[in-house]
Amino acid sequence: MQLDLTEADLAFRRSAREWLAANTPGEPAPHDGIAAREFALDWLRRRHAAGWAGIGWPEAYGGRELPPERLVIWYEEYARARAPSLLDPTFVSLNHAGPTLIACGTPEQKAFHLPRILSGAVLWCQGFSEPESGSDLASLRTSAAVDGDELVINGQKIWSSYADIAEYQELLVRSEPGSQRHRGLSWVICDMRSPGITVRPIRNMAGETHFAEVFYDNVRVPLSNVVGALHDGWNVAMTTLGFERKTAAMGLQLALSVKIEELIALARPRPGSALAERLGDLRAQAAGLRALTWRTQFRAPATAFDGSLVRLVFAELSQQIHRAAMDILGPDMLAHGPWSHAYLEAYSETIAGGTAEIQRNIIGERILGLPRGGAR
Amino acid sequence: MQLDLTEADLAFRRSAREWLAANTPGEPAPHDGIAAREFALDWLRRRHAAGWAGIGWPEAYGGRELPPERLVIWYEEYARARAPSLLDPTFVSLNHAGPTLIACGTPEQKAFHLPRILSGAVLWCQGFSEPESGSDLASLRTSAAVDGDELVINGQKIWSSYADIAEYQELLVRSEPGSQRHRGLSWVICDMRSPGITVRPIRNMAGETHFAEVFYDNVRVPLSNVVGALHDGWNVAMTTLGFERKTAAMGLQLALSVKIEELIALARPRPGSALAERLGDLRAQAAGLRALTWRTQFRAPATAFDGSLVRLVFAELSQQIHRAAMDILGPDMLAHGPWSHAYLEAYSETIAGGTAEIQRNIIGERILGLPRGGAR
Amino acid sequence: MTIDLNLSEDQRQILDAARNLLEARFPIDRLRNPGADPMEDIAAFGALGLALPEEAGGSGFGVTDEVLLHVEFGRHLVTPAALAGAIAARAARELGLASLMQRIIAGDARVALALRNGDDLTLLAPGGAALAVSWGAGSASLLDLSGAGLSDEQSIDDSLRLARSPADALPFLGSVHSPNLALLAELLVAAQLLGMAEATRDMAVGYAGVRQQFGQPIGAFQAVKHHCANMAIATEIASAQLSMAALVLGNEQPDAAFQVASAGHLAQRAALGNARLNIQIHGGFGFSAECDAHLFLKRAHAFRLAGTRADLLAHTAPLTHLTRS
Amino acid sequence: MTIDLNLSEDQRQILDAARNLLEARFPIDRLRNPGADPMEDIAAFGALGLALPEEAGGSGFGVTDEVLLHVEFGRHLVTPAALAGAIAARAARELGLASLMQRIIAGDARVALALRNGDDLTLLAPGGAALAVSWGAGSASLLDLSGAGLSDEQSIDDSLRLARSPADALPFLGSVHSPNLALLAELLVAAQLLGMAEATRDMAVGYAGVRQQFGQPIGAFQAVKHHCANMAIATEIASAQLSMAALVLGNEQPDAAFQVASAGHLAQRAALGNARLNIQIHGGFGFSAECDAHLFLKRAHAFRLAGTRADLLAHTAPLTHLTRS
Repeated sequence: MQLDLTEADLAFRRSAREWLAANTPGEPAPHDGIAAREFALDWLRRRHAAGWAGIGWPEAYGGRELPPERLVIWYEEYARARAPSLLDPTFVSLNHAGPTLIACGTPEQKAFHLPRILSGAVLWCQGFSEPESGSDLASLRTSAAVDGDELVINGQKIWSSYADIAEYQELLVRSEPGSQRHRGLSWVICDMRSPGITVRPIRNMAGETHFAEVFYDNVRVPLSNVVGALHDGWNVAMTTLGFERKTAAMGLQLALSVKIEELIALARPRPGSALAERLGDLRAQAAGLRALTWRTQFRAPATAFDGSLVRLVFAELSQQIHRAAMDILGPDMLAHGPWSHAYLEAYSETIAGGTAEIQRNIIGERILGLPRGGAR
Repeated sequence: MQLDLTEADLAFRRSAREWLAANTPGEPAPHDGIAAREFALDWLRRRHAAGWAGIGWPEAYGGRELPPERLVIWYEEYARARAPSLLDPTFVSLNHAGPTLIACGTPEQKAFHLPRILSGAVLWCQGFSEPESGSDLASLRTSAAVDGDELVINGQKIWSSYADIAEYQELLVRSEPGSQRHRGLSWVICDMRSPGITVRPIRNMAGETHFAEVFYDNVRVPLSNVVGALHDGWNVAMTTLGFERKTAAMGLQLALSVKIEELIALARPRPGSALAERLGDLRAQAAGLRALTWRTQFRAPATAFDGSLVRLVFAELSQQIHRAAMDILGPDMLAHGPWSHAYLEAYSETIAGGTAEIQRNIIGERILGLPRGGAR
Repeated sequence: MTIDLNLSEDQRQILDAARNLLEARFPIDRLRNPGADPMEDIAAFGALGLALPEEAGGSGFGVTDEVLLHVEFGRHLVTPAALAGAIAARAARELGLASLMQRIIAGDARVALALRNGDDLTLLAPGGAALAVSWGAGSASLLDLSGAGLSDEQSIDDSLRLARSPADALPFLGSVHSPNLALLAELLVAAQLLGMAEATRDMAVGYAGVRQQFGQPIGAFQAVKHHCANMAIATEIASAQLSMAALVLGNEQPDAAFQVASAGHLAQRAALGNARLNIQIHGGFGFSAECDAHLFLKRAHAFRLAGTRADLLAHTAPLTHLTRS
Repeated sequence: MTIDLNLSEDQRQILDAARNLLEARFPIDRLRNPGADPMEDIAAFGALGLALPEEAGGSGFGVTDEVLLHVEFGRHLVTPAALAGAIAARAARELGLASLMQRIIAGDARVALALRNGDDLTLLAPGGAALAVSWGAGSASLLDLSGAGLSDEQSIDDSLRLARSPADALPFLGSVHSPNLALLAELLVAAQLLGMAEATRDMAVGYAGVRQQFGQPIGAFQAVKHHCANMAIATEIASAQLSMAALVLGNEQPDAAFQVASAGHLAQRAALGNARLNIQIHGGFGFSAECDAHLFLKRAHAFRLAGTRADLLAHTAPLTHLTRS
């Protein structure tokens, strides 16, 4: 075990810190709609132009292929600079779709899409969940019938973030008629401008409309848009899951740490008070979560299930932090503002991408090897 | 809704208070063995002689048939006097076996046993749990074959408190060969001095041996010892359960409240400190638990399942209180003493008589009407 | 029996009447088209003077009856102006402002609920309010809003507006030292929170019984079942303590402050805990604005802020039931 | 890579050797026949001078290596005298008591662990101890037990004896101001607690996989499965933080105090929480003395008392990885 940064690492840190200090947007990011799209893409384009986008991506697609140490430093500096949340409209492009294409895409898919993603030319959204298959993703029913060299898609997706402002969708469909559960699915690139697609934004409890329902009525997608093998979409999706829970985790966690420090500064708790203990506990948990993420980055072997654990700890810590804010800020939290907004948004943390209950099943069954229940 | 004590109630309170002040044993109760038996029976005999035993029982069997208000007052005064824990070797006699016989026994059974119980002539123990049927009581296998006018019992029971010092056992057996689950069980009075019974005390984590395993090798019990109908033991046992969770609950809860007040006096927490909030929360919970028990006593209809809820709240509150003691008393809690002992004993609260998990299933299914899972 | 926790015939009638009114005029659905709740209906029901003596223009019921009514208000997320009115009417009476009291009871003078926030006040439901009421530390105050020219703003709860003002910018109509009135206000806040806890428990149990995942209702899974059980436990203990506190306060027993503080503590926990679990059990739908779950969460926060966080060690916790004399 | 959280070859060898020793000589079963753990074995392994420089008679390993060893000690509930010896050897060295240090490292001078308890001290594992060590607030102290004539008593843990004495009744051998030594002691306590958390997680998962109720292994039920998942989560986060704190302390980085305090906090929580859940999952058997579950609970309490409850707001929590210079 070692933890030593080189002079070159420190020089990299200085250069990241300087660039972020000069370029981090001062205004808050809009929450949804075209304004959110433009803000996020503009910020990505600026990073891309300066060489700070996809710094871990292969050079062939516009990245810098930097090792994990440098990514850690970048995310640390990003959080330190209070730069815009990574959970913006580009999150799926940069952290789901891009990494999935890098891992499973054809040379043509990569060459076409990856530079567009990294340069901020397009946005992607996700199309996995369905109304009747929330936590039970494998029960999805949106169908894709092979018709010559095309798939013809019918069905419905839900909880598709930013579907209303995205050009592409990573879409999981049942391509083998009559197939059961995890078998017979395909992961396809869906052009959101295709005829037959209807998007209906859904307002969430924080008042925003970044979620949407998407309806597919004989939507035609070329077979060349299938990523990985036809009918092997579950494995491709699991790859995405692994990436989601690993790559950007560091930055999201440090953003939580920033919030804890802000709360401590706001609350100025008396030593020994109940509030001091609560905030101290949050700090320790955030430190532990950071250490856990480092472990998944810098220790072999790491599996997608480690990610499940990290994701759950993150989700519940995030909710605890925002609850503390609610208690500290008092009546001001009833008014619209960044803290009250973040408090409400945090309710999705233990739901979206697999509920906390499902994550605990995964930890129990896949990490600990406990038996599956007939009903769980 | 009303809550008014009469002058007669207050006179009753004064008389209870005076008697308890003069008669409550000053020395601590022994935890197990003959010493525990003698201490508990002696204390019961003293109460009986003065008319303070079974004050809610029918007069025909030595009780005073007092209404619930008077029982509440008695238990309040009992706790206030720091009288010995109700969870002593007489608990099963007074709170399980006695009330079950009153509800389901034959005139002969009642006439023989109830006066002996109340006068402190005998002790009873319980024989429900088996090694392979802990939380799943209905899976019990100890058999009772009808042979003429006797039952011949073979099998094994476990977690039978004070079995080594009791004269009688309330024993739940499978009397109908091949019967499944709740059907075909019988509730019988078993004389612990019968040939074929072997008792092996089990040491618990607090170092005491009040639990025991009981082995039955062709133990013969007259059919006249069956309480309720033959093969209807499940319903009789559920009656017992209802009593267990209702009658003595008030006294046990008030004993917890006494502990909370003792902890507050020991800790003298600074207002606003984490400890003050924790102790304040315990106080509020104890108040709520008391109110909940009053509700089961003084509001119709009350069901055995309400008792399940009260029992669970009690168990978890008891553990919280003893954990707080562990944190407050520091290194002294590593040595033997009443607090460290009570802390360790409290671990049984969420296990014995149905685990907390089973209680939550019961609340979910029987009170809230949620579906049973194939596997839960 | 001298102790009886069953509903009296009077109480059953009040509850039936209240439920009829609330189901007809205050369905949760109404909150999707925000607008002030009709105070006329609340006033016509007699809610604002329910426990005031008949000679003072009230309905002459008791504290326990009023608590039951406010539980129902909580279940229907009735505007905080109803609670504010009930407290303000009493404060006006104690201040000798008889005509103001009459106007409040009649629903003519609408009352906002004022939350202290350092040197500022946050007013809940200020729309159309002539005055505001606040309480704490054994006293209650009435504030004149007529000349304040407050502009209200949207809260995080679309169905609840609020206004903010420096405390010293609002003229006092009067302040009355009345520990019992402050306790009553705390108790009614607890009642409303309990109503929210009950409603969210029922919503969650209902959904868990019908929503299918992995081939069966999610309520068959222990994780969800135990969430529901925990909601039931929190609700039951808060409910029992609320009744106890109401009886004790109604009897003016010496442990009233402790019993009310405990009821408030348990009701806050039940309302917020249940609101959270209700969202979680509803999953993605629960996080959407289309589900009612978030409305209960937001209102629970507003009402929790209306209640004080009493120091539960400040009073004696009695072991025995205390009688008045 | 300049950051590498994999075990080094050295570390793997230490762990293998430690596990062999502990499985052969320190099976949990040994605690059923109480008697002092053989310190000769611990000393012969080099555990008491593991991270002291070779020229001082130590083995020249690092903090991270020593932490790994103490995790294994925690898994086997090795006597607190092992931890006490490792700290006391360092304190003796810093005090210039070279021959005492040698005797401690060699296992000839047995060391008790002293817990402060107001004006009193509670000594863990005092049997045969020549001295005791305590630490706190940036310093560590050695106490002479040779003339104390202490009589030890049974603790709630049959396998752990303790003695109590007024603090001023035990002569000081010396006290050294050494923040790093105090932090190291805290870190080793956390390591032992983590070992207990790991062992109880493994016990619970093992039992849940085989114990049948309602026709299937109890681990198939979500309630038990989620208990196990929570044990795994608490253990993993504490384990990761422990490694991080060890690396940071080993590098003498400026955030060492915060990282160690966090590791201690998370390890305490994991050890106690897991010990409790382990008992619960084992049901009636778990509550009996025949099951090992209670041993872990009792030791976790003893070691938690050895660690301080650090104020986690007293230090800066860095956002970025801090370098020495």
